[in-house]
Amino acid sequence: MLQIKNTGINFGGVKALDNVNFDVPYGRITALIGPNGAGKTTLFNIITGFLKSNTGEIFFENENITNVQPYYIFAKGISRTFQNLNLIPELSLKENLLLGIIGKDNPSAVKSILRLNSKYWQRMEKKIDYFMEITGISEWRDRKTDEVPYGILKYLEIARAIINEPKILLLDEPAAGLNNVEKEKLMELLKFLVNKNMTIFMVEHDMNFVSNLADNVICLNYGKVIANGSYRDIRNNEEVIKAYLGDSDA
Amino acid sequence: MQFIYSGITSGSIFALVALGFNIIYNTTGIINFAQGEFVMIGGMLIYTLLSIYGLPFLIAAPLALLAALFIGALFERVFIKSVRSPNEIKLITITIAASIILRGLGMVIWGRNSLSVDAYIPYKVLELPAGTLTSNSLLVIIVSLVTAFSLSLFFKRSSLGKAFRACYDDKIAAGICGVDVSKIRMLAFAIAALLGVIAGIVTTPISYVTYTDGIMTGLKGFAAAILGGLGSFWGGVAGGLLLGIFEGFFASVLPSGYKDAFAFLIILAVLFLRPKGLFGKKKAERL
Amino acid sequence: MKKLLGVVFMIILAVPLYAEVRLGALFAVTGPASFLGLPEKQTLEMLVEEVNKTGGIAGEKVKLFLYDTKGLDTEARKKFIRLVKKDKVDAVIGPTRSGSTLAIKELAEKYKTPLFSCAASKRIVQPLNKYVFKSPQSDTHAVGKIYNFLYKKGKSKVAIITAQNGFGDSGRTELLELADEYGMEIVADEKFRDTDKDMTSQLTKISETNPDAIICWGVGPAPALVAKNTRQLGLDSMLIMSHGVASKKFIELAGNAAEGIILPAGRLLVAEQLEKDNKFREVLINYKNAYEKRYDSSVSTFGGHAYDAFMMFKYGIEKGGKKPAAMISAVENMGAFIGTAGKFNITASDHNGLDESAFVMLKIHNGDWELIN
Amino acid sequence: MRKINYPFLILVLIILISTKFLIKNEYYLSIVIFGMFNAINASCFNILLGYTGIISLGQAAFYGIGAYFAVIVAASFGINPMLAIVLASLFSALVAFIIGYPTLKLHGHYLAMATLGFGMIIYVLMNEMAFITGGPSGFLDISKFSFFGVSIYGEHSFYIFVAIVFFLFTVLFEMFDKSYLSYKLKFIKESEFASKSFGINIFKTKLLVFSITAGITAFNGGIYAYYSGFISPVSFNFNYSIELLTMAIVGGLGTVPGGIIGAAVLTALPEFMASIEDYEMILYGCFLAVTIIFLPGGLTGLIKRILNKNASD
Repeated sequence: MLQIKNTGINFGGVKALDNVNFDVPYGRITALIGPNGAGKTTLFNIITGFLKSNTGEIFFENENITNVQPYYIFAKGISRTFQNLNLIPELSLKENLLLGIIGKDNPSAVKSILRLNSKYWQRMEKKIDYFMEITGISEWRDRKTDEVPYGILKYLEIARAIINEPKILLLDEPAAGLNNVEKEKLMELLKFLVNKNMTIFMVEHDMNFVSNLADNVICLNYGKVIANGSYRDIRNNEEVIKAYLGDSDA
Repeated sequence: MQFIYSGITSGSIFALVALGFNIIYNTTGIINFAQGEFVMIGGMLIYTLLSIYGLPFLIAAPLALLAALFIGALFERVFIKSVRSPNEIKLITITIAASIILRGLGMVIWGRNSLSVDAYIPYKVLELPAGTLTSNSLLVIIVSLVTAFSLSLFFKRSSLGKAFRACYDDKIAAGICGVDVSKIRMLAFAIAALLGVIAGIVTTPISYVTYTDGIMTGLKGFAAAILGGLGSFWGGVAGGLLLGIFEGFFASVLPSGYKDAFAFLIILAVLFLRPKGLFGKKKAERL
Repeated sequence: MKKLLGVVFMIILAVPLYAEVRLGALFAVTGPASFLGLPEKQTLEMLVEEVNKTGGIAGEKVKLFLYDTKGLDTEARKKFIRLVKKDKVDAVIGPTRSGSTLAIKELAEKYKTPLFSCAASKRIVQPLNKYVFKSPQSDTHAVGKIYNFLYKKGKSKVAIITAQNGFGDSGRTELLELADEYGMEIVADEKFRDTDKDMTSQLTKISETNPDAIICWGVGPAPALVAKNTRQLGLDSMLIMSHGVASKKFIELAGNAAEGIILPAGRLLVAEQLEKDNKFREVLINYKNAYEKRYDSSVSTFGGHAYDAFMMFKYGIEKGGKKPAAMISAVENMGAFIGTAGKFNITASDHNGLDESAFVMLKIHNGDWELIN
Repeated sequence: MRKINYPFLILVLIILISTKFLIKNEYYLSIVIFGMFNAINASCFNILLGYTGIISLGQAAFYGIGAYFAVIVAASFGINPMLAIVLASLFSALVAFIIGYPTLKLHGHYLAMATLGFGMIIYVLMNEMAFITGGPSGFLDISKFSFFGVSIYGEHSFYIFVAIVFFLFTVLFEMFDKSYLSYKLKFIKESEFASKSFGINIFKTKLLVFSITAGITAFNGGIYAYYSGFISPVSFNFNYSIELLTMAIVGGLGTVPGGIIGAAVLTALPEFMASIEDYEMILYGCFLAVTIIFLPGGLTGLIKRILNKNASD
């Protein structure tokens, strides 16, 4: 579904990504792992159009989306989350959720200011309710983001990323900062989404989380793909072990 | 050609002011709108010490510089450090408030008239190819360059200067490694004030000092810092000199009324082509 | 709450119970024009105090309401309405700047309040507004005086360099307009900003045209820089300044470079040099001494404008009373009167009453003013 | 879509109406009129900085463009002043669009410098293009103002007119604040990165906001020119842009009442201090500094806190 072909990028003289190749298959959960600084988030940023790669191409549903503008990529059905949440503290959860959809629907600003498109907003309310329901944050609906626990914000961010019903969801460390109960819930949510035919591609450090969810794991180190396969394959891959041990040595 | 000489003279002052902007920007990330007021205060101080107390220049100038360090440090403690839940916009606005207060104090203390002091060195007109330069203008240029060079040495060589650079690279990391970030900030303001006062001291015999001077001086210095690339040490110097030369150039080739408009037009053009200034990098060059 | 509001409004609307003359004043006491506004303010405060010591005007004490315009049109407008509507003044002296005066010219008529402006532009009294007078000489007269002087000296190639503010602009307009009439040829037309620190670029351009005389029109420290830079470039053209620099401060700032500069100015600066029987001498010396004694700084012609304006106002109240129409017609029929700026001859059609003779030509010599013919 | 804050709008309306009936003194009316001009301008600035994160130090230029364009067009072509003001507003929006196109790609201090430079250029043009603007001496030839045949002259009738305009703009700002558009702008301000990845065309949105606020500021400027009957460049210089910045910040960034309260306080304050003269500047600066140091959310934040405290008691 998403194909990364020969992608590479240089920062100054450093090759942050070097000739990266892999596919993200449709309807599965694919995890991207690797030590800090391996280039995982950089790759995300290239896919979503924030960084221009120096080499290679990226295909989404067989369309070349290399180095196009972020909003075009979004329009194609690629949605993402961030390590730092990028929520707006002065708005309620509900209003923050709305931010996920307006870029797609582009409701008329004039109509909105003059309050002429109430039908649309009623539909949106329903939609918001539904997505709050499935992410389990309904009870916090009208609270501001600084009044709710961190875990809830993580769910909110995922809700914001899926409310526009993307074809593929890119998650940047979804489990980071969550406790075990919250992680359990998150796993259920992601499984639920995959069952609804969504493709998920995530960067994650938590191996337990990855092992429970990922159908396919790709390991990056120093900008190169060093392993690609099922979790079990990866776990026994020597290079991966070396990369992680080397990492923990430091 | 005369425009080059006059451009370098006023440009070296812009450069000093731009350096003041850059030093504060690099340690705090803000623009200090009171930087021009430091220049005004410098002129006023030297006037007071020379003309009112009648001190010889060699005593008056160091005294003024010491006062500058004190004023800068006090400025940081009173205005910058005390801001609750600081953010960029708030800190910039507090410097605007501070500049209004300084200007008001300048007016109350030194009055509304322009003040002047006698030249520090004998007046002499130097005949240069296709133009002239006065000995005092030359002094301005030399003092500015010497100041810039010694400051760059300070940042490169001394351990305190290295702490400054660490602070700029990464505030949190610098804090962990035992650099007292708060002290560095205070010092940054002190040094910026020092630069301003130096500029004020050298320009007052040539172009006088008035309590309202700070606004324009600050603006030009800011423009110079941006032109060179915010945070870039030599960029600020180059930006200042270029701005001075642009102004002189436009005054001598165009109807002179439009010279400021064209100087700013050039700055806009530079920004459109190089959004980080001439010498600015993504994370601007180190001090 | 209601009670409190009532009290507040009573205070605001309270009309004075005892008789007094209420005089309003608007000067640019702060801001870039403050070195003009301050002597005006000081002069007026001094005069009001003096007058009150000697029993006031027509037996009534003068109460002064003085506000700062900061040199801004909007402030002038706000404060003028404040004077008229809140302080209920009988007349207003000021503002300092031409722009500020023009901004309230129409209001003076609307609120039927006589205005004695201390700003120079001839647009203040032309077209004539019944309620607006002005005490300084017009730029036309200064330019006429200069061109006459040059004509007599047989010089005709003139370069002008003017400030980019109301004063410089209005001088420039007159310089350009009157040039033909006096057979002058303008060979260069340059400008500078008050905040400029170096004028050599413009002056180099001027020197290329080789003029007989350079006329600089500006106020404040910038003309002193023009003088210095002219000297630096070694231009041998005659340097002429406007009356805008007619204060000791200018000589102080320009230092040696001031030597030999020629300018038109009111007689105030050279009061002591006037012949003993000169009709201006007594008025000028009295004002000069009083001012210099009280404020310990040398007198400038700007303060003199406030002096003249106050004299007009005083005469108006004495002879006409507080009713605006009566006050105005009294001033209009004032006849010849000797002020600091010159001999005024205000009529119903001329609310300034000065002509070229208000100016004398001065030369700066040995750091002081010297009368020349 | 939040609910419109009707109590706030009604309060504004009540204040405007009672001012009309309680204040007869033209002086106080003129202060209120200036306050309203400042409030609209500060609100526009607030929408730029407080909502969208665009720092524009050239707002005075748009105000000036509106004022000059309106009176010049009306004087040269003899068209109705109201129409001239509308044209001025459109013209200013167009200028903002053209200027914004390269400028809004810049960020932070660079954007501040670019807008400031633009303001300086316009200021120089106002001074130098004397053949149409009257130069530094100002523009006097301003016709009487009338609105659909109703002549508007003097503080009383101008108060009514400006109050209506001000109220309509306040309603508009409030409706904007409660619409999704304000969330969108705040999203852009919070993180351009995130909002881009959610399909928001940041540049287009910013350009639109910049142009519209420039149009409103110019509309306001046109009315100001007719109200004041005389304009000269000093009213539209860099200092005025800075004043707008301080008004928005003292009032509270990112809120509708912020610009209004800030403008009201900072317009009224100098009038109270008018007799202090020499120390006015220092006191004004101290007031600013104290507000910024001790009131994180500006005056609006303070009021909100007091209201909340009372509500919870």
